[in-house]
Amino acid sequence: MLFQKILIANRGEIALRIQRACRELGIPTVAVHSTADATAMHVRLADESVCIGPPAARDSYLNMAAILSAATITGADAVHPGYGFLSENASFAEMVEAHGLTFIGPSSAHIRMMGDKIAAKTAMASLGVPLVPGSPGAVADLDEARAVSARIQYPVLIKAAAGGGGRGMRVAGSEDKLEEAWSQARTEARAAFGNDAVYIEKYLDRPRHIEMQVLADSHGGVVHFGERDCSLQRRHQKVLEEAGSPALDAAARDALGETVTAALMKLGYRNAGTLEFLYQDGQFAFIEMNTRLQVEHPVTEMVCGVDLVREQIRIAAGQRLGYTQADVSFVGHAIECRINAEDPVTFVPDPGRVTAFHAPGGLGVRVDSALYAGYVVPPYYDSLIAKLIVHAPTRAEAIARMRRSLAEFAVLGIKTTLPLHQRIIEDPSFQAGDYTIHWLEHFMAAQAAE
Amino acid sequence: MLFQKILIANRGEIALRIQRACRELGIPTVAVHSTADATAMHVRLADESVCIGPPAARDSYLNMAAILSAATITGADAVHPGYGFLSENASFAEMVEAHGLTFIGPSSAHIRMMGDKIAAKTAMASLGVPLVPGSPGAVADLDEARAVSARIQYPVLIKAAAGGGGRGMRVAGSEDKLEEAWSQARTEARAAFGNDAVYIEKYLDRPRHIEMQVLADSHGGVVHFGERDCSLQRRHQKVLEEAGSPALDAAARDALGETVTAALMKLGYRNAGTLEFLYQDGQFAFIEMNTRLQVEHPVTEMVCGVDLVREQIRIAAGQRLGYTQADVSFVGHAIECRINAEDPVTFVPDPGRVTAFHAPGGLGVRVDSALYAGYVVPPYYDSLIAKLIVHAPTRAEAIARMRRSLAEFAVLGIKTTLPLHQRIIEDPSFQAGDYTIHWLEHFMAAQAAE
Amino acid sequence: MIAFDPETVRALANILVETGLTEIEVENKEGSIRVVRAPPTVMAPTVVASMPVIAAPVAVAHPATAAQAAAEPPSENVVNSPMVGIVYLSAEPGSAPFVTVGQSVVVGQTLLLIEAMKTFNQIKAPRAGTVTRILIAAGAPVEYGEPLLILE
Amino acid sequence: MIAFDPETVRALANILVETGLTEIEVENKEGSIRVVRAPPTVMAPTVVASMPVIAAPVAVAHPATAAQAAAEPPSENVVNSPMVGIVYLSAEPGSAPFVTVGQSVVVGQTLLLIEAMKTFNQIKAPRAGTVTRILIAAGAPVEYGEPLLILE
Repeated sequence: MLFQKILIANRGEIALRIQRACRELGIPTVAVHSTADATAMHVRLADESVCIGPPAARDSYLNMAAILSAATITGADAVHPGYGFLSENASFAEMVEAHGLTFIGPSSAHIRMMGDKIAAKTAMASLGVPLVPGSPGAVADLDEARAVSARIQYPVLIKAAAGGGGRGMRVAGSEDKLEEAWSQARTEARAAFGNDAVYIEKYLDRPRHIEMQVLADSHGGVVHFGERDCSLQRRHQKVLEEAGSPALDAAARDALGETVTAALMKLGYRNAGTLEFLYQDGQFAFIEMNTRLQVEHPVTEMVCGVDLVREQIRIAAGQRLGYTQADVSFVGHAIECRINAEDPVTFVPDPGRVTAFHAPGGLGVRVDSALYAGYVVPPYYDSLIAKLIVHAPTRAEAIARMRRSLAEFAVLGIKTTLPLHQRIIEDPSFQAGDYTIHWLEHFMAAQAAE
Repeated sequence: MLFQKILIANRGEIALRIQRACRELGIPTVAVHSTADATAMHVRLADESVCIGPPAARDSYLNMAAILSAATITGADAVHPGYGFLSENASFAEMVEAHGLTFIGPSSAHIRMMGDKIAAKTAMASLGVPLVPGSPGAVADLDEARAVSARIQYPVLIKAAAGGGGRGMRVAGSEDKLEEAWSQARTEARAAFGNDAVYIEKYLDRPRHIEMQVLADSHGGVVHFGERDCSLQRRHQKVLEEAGSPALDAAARDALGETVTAALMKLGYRNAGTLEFLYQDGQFAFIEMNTRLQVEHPVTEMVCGVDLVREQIRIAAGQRLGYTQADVSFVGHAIECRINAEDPVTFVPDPGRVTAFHAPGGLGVRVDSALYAGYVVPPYYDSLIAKLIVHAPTRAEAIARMRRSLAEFAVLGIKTTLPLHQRIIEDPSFQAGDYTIHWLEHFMAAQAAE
Repeated sequence: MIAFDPETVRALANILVETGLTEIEVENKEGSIRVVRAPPTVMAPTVVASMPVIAAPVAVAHPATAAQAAAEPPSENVVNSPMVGIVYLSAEPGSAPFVTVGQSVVVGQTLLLIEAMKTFNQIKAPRAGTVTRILIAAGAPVEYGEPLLILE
Repeated sequence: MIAFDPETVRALANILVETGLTEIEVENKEGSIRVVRAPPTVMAPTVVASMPVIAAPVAVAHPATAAQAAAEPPSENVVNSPMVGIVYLSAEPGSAPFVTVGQSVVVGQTLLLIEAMKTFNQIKAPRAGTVTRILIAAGAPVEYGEPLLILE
């Protein structure tokens, strides 16, 4: 037995996802829940459950003491944090370990390192992971600015070293615009921060969001499971994800994968992790690393035939991966639509009673959802209520499968974003795979204007 | 477009299965239905529907004139027969073609040939497919009986040439039992049929039912998709199927596959077909060929990553397979449980209103079902209401996944065979893959005795 | 001791079912009776609701006509199609229709033809009566059970 | 003491079942009788019903006690656990309990301890009253919101 009992410190579909992996491994589970979630699916399907607090997340799902007490009184010997809530809280990971329990995730040191976005970039750069091209530090004068810009190529972004909030930031599209942008940025920086030091970065005007899934065991084994394209975002929230990216070929994937696995091997990283990049003009630029399972992990599972949660648990128990990069193959294409309890046009959350729930079925269709007919979506938490994932031999077939699955999916009683996804997948640019991180906002603006 | 419009001449989960494939191909569908099925899922999800008769199948789903009229008035140009009903009716296939429509299946000549079980065996033997070893015809005397039996090895079965219904049939376990069995069989045959001619076959006391899935296009392309083990049967009805068989290795599969594809190539067969075999002591014996899609086709789809219905439609439209045997790979293991609306102990059908329906979800789980909450299972048709299919890297993981999926599956308001499957998968012999076609009857008898 | 009349209660129950009401209360000097039936629509929305809403079924052949006919109360007056096929109201193109609205017919009189499988099937009057309405148009496709005309 | 006629009630109940009603109320000068049957198809059972039945939730820590407490009508008298932890009824092993049944307590008086994260948290009386029942045993684990004792 890998563990005697695993406490799942989360709720909703991801708690159910982890519960399923535990059950398949034969490991009993403890669900923790707020008073608002007493009848939730993750509670009903768990072997044991403990109410840990009132509805507010800070008093329940973020209540470290209550969660650790629940682990203690139930005799759990490991804690899976899921995503969100305490999953990237280094102190929580430390407390779990301090109580003699296993935290199913990376070391608290790595969680802390990657939680500091500047430290993460510095660390990754030193490990050979590409960042956005730019000046190594502040740029002394216009001549140096010209030299840097010529090297990294226009357009460039001049940013206040002390900056933030978009102030002291100017784009120069070409060399003849550089001087003006340079002075404006410095003037604004001086006014705003009392410091006119600026640095220069390549300006990415149409990047994709591409991320790389990695698993690392505690014996030096590191393997990547390819990329996910998560460019379709609204207010930095991912809406639809694909594996693989329509913009990458196998060679580009392999090259990025090699960079990433080499870096994590040097870092001594352990368990699941995801490196997020902006990708434009054939160049990757590291943004941040997520030291946990991600919402969109199923698309990777579908194309690689791997159960990432099972692997997380095995790794946490000290097992070896048992396979190498050469054993990982990528079959077909997968797409995930995040279904939220929101108005599909205004995005206003719409919690309430689900009067009917009927999930699509058949070949190549996966639904990860803790909903059921009669369930009341509580107003206290994230509005994600279901993930619809399809897998097919080609991207075109995956889109066709998603179309028919969305049409079969019935969630009544509350508003959902199902109609939004139905519109997205009919868009010719989406179908061509031709989109950037700005695409969805433009798409929605165009839809609203119609 | 492969076809302008496909009429699906079936009901229930298989009508929905075909509907899904059509929708993914962008082909509009016509559902036909009896008055009892006006609110059925296959009707609701189709683009058009035509009521073709009253509840009794002979007046609706077996009513060839009504189905062809429905095709005519809706402008359908192809008919998919599913399984059961008219799917292996050569006259129906002929009528469909005579109306200028495409029958999505093999030629009527092949349907007719395989519908005659003796002609099918003769044809397959001539094509090099192994039958049960035995005398080529009637055995003249005891000396010849001894010689044949020694060649095919004991136990042997002495069968009346004119026989049927188990009369004139005796098993001889060894040579010293042959003379007695010989006389008894002849005496009984003479009394029962007025003809004491007998022949001898190898007696298979513990065979498995193993079948091989094949696709053939109209350009000579023939490819097999490996075997399914359907040994778990109750009264010749399959209950649980696996791909691949726990009893075969890749070499045995490849060898059988080569025999089968070579035979069908010589035969000039077209579209999907399945050759069923008894398998014992390393020997395959052909029983019959099904010239249609089979209930258990999803397990093959899961391990091969193929959409068999899509392929049937493409083949019927004259397209080439576009791949060869070398392109077919077998990944992991799949199990299907047939869920019937029956008492799980007495197997008495239990039609009625489904008060709640919640299908399991998550990684590697597929549900093919036309049920929904509030649907009334009509008493007129087959009791199959859902197929639960799981896929995992290994057979042990597939069993674990099936266990957790069965536990998540809620069908309330009617009795189902879900509990039977829960008991089967916990049995050590099942888990060891150690079973024959008699296993399930023994298992149920043992359960009843407890 | 509270006396009550079971037949009155049964009668109220029948009215309740027949009318689709959920509650009836009757009161007079003698007292009151109240009968309640949980609305069958409790499940009904669930049934309807649980169906995928996007791909609504598209009935072939005159959904409007069928809907009108469905609204006709005396369903025993409707002559329904016994088969799937194409409707012919006259023996050949241009000739007079078999029946017209207002016409009296005798049992067994041909009302119209339905072509199925190249065969023209005579649809005959199941009883004597007057044709008050013809619900289908010549050349229209019909399903099994679809209303053809009303014979009163 | 309310006299009633069981036969009338039975008769009404039979009509209820027979007719499929969910409620009948009969009233006259003598009084009234109302019989009700929970509709078999209301949403509430559906809600429960739609949950997978195999893996029923297993509540940790005294489901029986919790159920008893749930049956107590005056829930405002119940003192619930404000946290997850282990219950201690006395300051140290062997010493006298903080409170016993029948004891009067003042606001703020310590009722028991709950250990969470190696910390002993005093659970104090939210109001003055008499302890009428102690619902948990020493050493037992408690969930958030679980009834601890009744203070009337």
